[in-house]
Amino acid sequence: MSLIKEMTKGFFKENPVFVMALGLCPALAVSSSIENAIGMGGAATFVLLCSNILISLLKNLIPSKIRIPCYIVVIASFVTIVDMTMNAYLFELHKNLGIFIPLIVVNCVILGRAEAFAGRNNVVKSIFDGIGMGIGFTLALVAVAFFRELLGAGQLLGVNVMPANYQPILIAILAPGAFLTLGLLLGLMNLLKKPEAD
Amino acid sequence: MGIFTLAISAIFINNFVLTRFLGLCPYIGVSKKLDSAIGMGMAVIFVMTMASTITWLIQNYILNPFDLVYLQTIAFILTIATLVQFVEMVIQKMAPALYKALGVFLPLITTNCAVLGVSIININEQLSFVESILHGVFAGIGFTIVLIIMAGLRENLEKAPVPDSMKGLPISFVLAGLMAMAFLGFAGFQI
Amino acid sequence: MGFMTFPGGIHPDDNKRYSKDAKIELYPQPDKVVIPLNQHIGAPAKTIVKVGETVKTGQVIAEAGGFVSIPMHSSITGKVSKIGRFPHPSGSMQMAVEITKTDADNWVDLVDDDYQTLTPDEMKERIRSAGVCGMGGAGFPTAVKLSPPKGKDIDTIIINGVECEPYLTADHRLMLEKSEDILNGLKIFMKIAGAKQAYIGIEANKPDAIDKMKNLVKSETNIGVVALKLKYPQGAEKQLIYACTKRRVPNKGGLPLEIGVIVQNVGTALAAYEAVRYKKPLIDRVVTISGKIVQHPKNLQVRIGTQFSDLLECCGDTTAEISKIISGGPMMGFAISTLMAPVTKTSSGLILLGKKESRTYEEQTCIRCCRCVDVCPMNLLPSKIAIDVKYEDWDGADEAGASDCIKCGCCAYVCPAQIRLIQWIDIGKNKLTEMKK
Amino acid sequence: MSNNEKKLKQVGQNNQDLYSVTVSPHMSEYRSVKSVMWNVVFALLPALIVGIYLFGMRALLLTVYGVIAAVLCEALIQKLRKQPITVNDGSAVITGMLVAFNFHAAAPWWIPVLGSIFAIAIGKHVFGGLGHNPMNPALLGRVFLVASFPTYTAAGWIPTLRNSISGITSNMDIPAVTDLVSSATPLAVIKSLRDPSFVNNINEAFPNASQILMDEAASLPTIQNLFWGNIGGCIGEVSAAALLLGALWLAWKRIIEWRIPTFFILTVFVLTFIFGGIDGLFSASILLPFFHIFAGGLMLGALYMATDMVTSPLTKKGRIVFGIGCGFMTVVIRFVGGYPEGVTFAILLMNLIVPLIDKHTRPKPFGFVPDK
Amino acid sequence: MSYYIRLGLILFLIAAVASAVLAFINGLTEPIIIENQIQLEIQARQVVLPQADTFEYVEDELPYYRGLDEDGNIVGYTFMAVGSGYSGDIDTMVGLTDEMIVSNIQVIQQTETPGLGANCTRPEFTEQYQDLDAEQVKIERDGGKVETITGATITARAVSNSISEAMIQMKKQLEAAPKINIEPDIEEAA
Repeated sequence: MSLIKEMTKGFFKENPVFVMALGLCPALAVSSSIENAIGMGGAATFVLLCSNILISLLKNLIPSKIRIPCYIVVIASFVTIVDMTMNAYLFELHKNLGIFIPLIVVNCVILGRAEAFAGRNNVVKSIFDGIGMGIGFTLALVAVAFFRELLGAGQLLGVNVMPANYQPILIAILAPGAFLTLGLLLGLMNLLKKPEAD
Repeated sequence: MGIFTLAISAIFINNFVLTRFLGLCPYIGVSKKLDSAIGMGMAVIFVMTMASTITWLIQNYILNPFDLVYLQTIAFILTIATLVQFVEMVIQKMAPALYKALGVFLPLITTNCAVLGVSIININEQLSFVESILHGVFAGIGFTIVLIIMAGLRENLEKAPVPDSMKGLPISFVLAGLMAMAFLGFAGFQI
Repeated sequence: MGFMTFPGGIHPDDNKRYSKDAKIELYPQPDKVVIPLNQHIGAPAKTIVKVGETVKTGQVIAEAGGFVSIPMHSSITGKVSKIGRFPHPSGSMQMAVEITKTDADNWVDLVDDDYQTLTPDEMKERIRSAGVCGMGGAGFPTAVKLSPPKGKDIDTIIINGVECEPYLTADHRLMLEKSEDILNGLKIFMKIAGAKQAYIGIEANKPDAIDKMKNLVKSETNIGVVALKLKYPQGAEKQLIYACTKRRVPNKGGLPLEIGVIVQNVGTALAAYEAVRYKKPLIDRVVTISGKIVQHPKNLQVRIGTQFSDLLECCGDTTAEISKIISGGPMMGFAISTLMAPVTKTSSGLILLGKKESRTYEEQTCIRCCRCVDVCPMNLLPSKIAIDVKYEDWDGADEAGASDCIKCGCCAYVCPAQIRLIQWIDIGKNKLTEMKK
Repeated sequence: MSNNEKKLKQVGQNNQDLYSVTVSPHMSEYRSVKSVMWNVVFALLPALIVGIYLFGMRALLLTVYGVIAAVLCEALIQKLRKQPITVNDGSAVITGMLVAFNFHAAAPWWIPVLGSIFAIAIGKHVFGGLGHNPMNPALLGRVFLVASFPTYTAAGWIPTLRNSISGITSNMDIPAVTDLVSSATPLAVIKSLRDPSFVNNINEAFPNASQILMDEAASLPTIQNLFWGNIGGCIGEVSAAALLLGALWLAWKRIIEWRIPTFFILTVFVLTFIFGGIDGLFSASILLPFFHIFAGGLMLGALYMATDMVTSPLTKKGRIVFGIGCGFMTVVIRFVGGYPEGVTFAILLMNLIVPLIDKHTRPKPFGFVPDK
Repeated sequence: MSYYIRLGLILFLIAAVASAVLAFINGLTEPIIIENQIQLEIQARQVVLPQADTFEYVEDELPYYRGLDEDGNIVGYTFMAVGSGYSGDIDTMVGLTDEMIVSNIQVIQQTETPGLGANCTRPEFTEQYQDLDAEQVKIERDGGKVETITGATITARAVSNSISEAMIQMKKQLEAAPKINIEPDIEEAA
């Protein structure tokens, strides 16, 4: 039961993007389409899961003085693995995500989890935490991408869903749209969290 | 590429924060007060310049010749982390006043994706050594400029009846979005 | 030569037409006077009479409470009927001595010396013991003002005959009717302070007073009459000094004497002259009773302590319902809730406003129209101070200059959003003073 | 006992709050935010009338759409936030009008509507409403539309109906945009005329290119037409004369201040004169600066949007800096930017740094002595 | 001191293991990545010059490929035209027939505004270029035959001008080096 909680907390209660404001750069940069968002979310989840596992395994071997560099090496390795694999097998997606794949290294979600969770908990817990946070991150990305793709292109996952005469609000997939969508979504979340008007 | 073109491009057209979405955490986190925004900006300019220089050398004199390009990410991030540590130590010893001003911001910079970002972009766009350094400087300046503008605006917002649900992070993002809209004016510059 | 002036300021309707041609009338001893112990800047006076004691007109009833303080004198002949808290024209309740008339006007002994032979110190002592303070509004003890600390040389005296507050005409009438006495008062000031030159500043809307004073000083080489542009707050001390001498009083609490200037009000000059020549204590002053709704606006010479209700009575009925009573001028005076408040040494006027003139509006949001910034004679940012104070950003308020505010009210006058700027700034100013202690 | 005496006796008893007590001053100009705003609306009317005269009733219709959308949106937000509804203060009306003014009369109805909604909701009310928005809402509305629906907004300009007065009543149908895009706007022509690389390329490839360019230059409206507004373009910005008329009214009413528009326009004039020519400095005709000033949104922007009180600097010095900055950015964007029109972005960019301008142009208090 | 050496060793060990793992995976993926890229270019070449069967690289000031049919005859050329668009370079693969007429084009790489300039990748736009010669490859405003993309004149002009320039360059190159290889073996025999 507690393991499930360990996982689901990442979805909403401790959502890395919406609640903890971590990993904002990719949340904006690759959220112009749901496809990219899922790709990015998947890549980050993989790295998060693997680094969580490895770090919770190695936590007793790593002296605390050099733990941060060690974490970084571990994370960077997994990032590179994802980078190379995607480049080989998911060429288009890799091209779309661009430098944001190597930049997963500095995604605060991952280092944050390594430091705050995996370095202190056992492997099983860390796995669930990693999956939960990864899904939470992906959900946030998809949520932003949902609105941006819907409004900005009239599509969802590349399929036209709006009426034929719908005029896409292009700005939603441009840079300002990313900021505005995330800002308004965050506001909406706050509004839902505390129902008192305002 | 001329210096001027490079500068305008890195500062305004492809501003790291507003069009490349890099360095958002410090952009949102350290823009509450003007003073700290200036301090952070200076620290970022400094580190980005150093990082651009060193990572370029690593790429072209270690990774490329020894066919180790797949180690780029690890090498760069470790270099930057070490660099920040080193810079922190040096400044602390050599210029205590500067350390006092920048000290708190330096550790934050390790996880600032703008620094790793500028290093990777330098390599991806095949900039020359000098261009890389300049790109680092100008990208840092671009970051600083929007950070300072943001801080100025947010100081005023502190004294505005912003709806409760929009206070803090949400309004900052909306503001950043509106800033990005104004910066659209720089898009398509032919220089 | 054009009229002299200062940067900033506003042009409100001066409303002087109601009372400027009304000659000063002598208002007789009222039945009862209430003499507040705090009519001036500084420590309140200390009573030396007891309830039931009889006093003569001009008899000391309270001694100065410190160096920066003045004694109070009974303004009528009668019996001390009460010592307690009474309504004060500043709007609060303050300690005062109530005296009920028992007899015909029976003065303490006055003299008529050849005052020219007195030494400056003797003159100063006479001014001090007559209880003279600035009669323009602030009420700074005159004797203290005339004693600058060592090392500060006073070279200029300015007589403030600007009377820039709308409605008020008391000083105007004084300059017309008592011009020579005022000039003598000025000469006394110059002698005491050792000043080499003097100016009499008069606003352009009083051409008759300008002419009269100019004629009078024709033969004087070191006294000039300066005609000043019609603009509020032309009579504010710092602005007046700048207009006459182009000198700027330093901000952050600087005093005029730091730049060698002393400013005295017209009424003060008159009171000082009478104190020095006759040893006459300051027990009466000229008050303008005016307003659109007042049937017979007047300039009355009244005893200090006379209640406003008595004054209004002799000006006839009001033509419309009174909605607001202002002690002093409409820009900087206090709105008071009751006519029971007495005339004090600093009461220059009693203005009655009807419903229409005293409309109040809801405070709206600042739209940053900057009108307040443009008009501020002190070059401050009133709207910013108000917002900073509202959000308790005391540093911001300080930076924007809250403590330099002279409360002239220009900003609030022009504010389209009806923001009570003066109130906000005052809160900030008080908080800052408190914090600096 | 006179009537008055009785009253006074009554007061003497205990009736303390008979008279209202307020803080000083007790006189005021009796202006209000409302009167300021409605004066601006009034000042915009001449431009609207010219717009209707030139482009038919559809110009009015679009403006009305914009205003209604703005007002309803503001009312709705204030109702949802349980705030007093202040739409009658006129500020939303101004925003609605200005948004509509920025588009040509052939735009579909939803253009001003969406623009106004964005302007009011995102441009203004997320920040707490009137007086707190950091950037001009109407301009944000415009950028939103220009960036979102370029095909409807940046397509070009529509010809006027000046030759057929009767067209005023009959032009209510929505014309297809493409039918109306008959030529480039004056600014677009100027832009291509001064792009040296473009001119050179063309000359190399086609010997007769200069002729084509000359024809386009000849199609530039004469300056008189630009001034009076006898040209195609956006609803509210075609007639410099009408805009000036309104601005003079506002200046007389002391609602706008001369510094921002003067320095804005002056800067554009000087810079376009110096850098406008394609053969180096000062090679431009003296007419070019006038084109730059009267064509496009410069007059509307300089007189009504840059002067927006909420988003312009507090101090006089600051307003000069602001005006020069707007002018500079306008010219830069017009000359090297991707958009032919730079006014919108110039003002928005300068809006962003208003807090910094305010900070650095704070006047020294009267009698200022520096801290020791 | 030995403590710090130990720290260093641990860090080194981790880094070494990581490098080894990465080297291994790199060995697996690198060929695929390279193959992907090659395939992509080949595909693009075939799209813009479908007549050709095989391609042959020619190094010149503007490098290009010769398109050869089954019999080894030159049927056309493909090359990259690079133009500076609205927000960055636009790389266009151009197929040129033997008669110096555009066979087809494909925009390979661009960073233009989505929904606007980015529409330059759409067939509606690219198909316009088919069968145009160097003079006609200009947007209509500049006297050519290419209709611009609504709202994105700069992009259309950038693509057109870059192709036009590259075509002129190609012409020069081909004139300088006379058409050879029509019958490669005959040449050899002679």
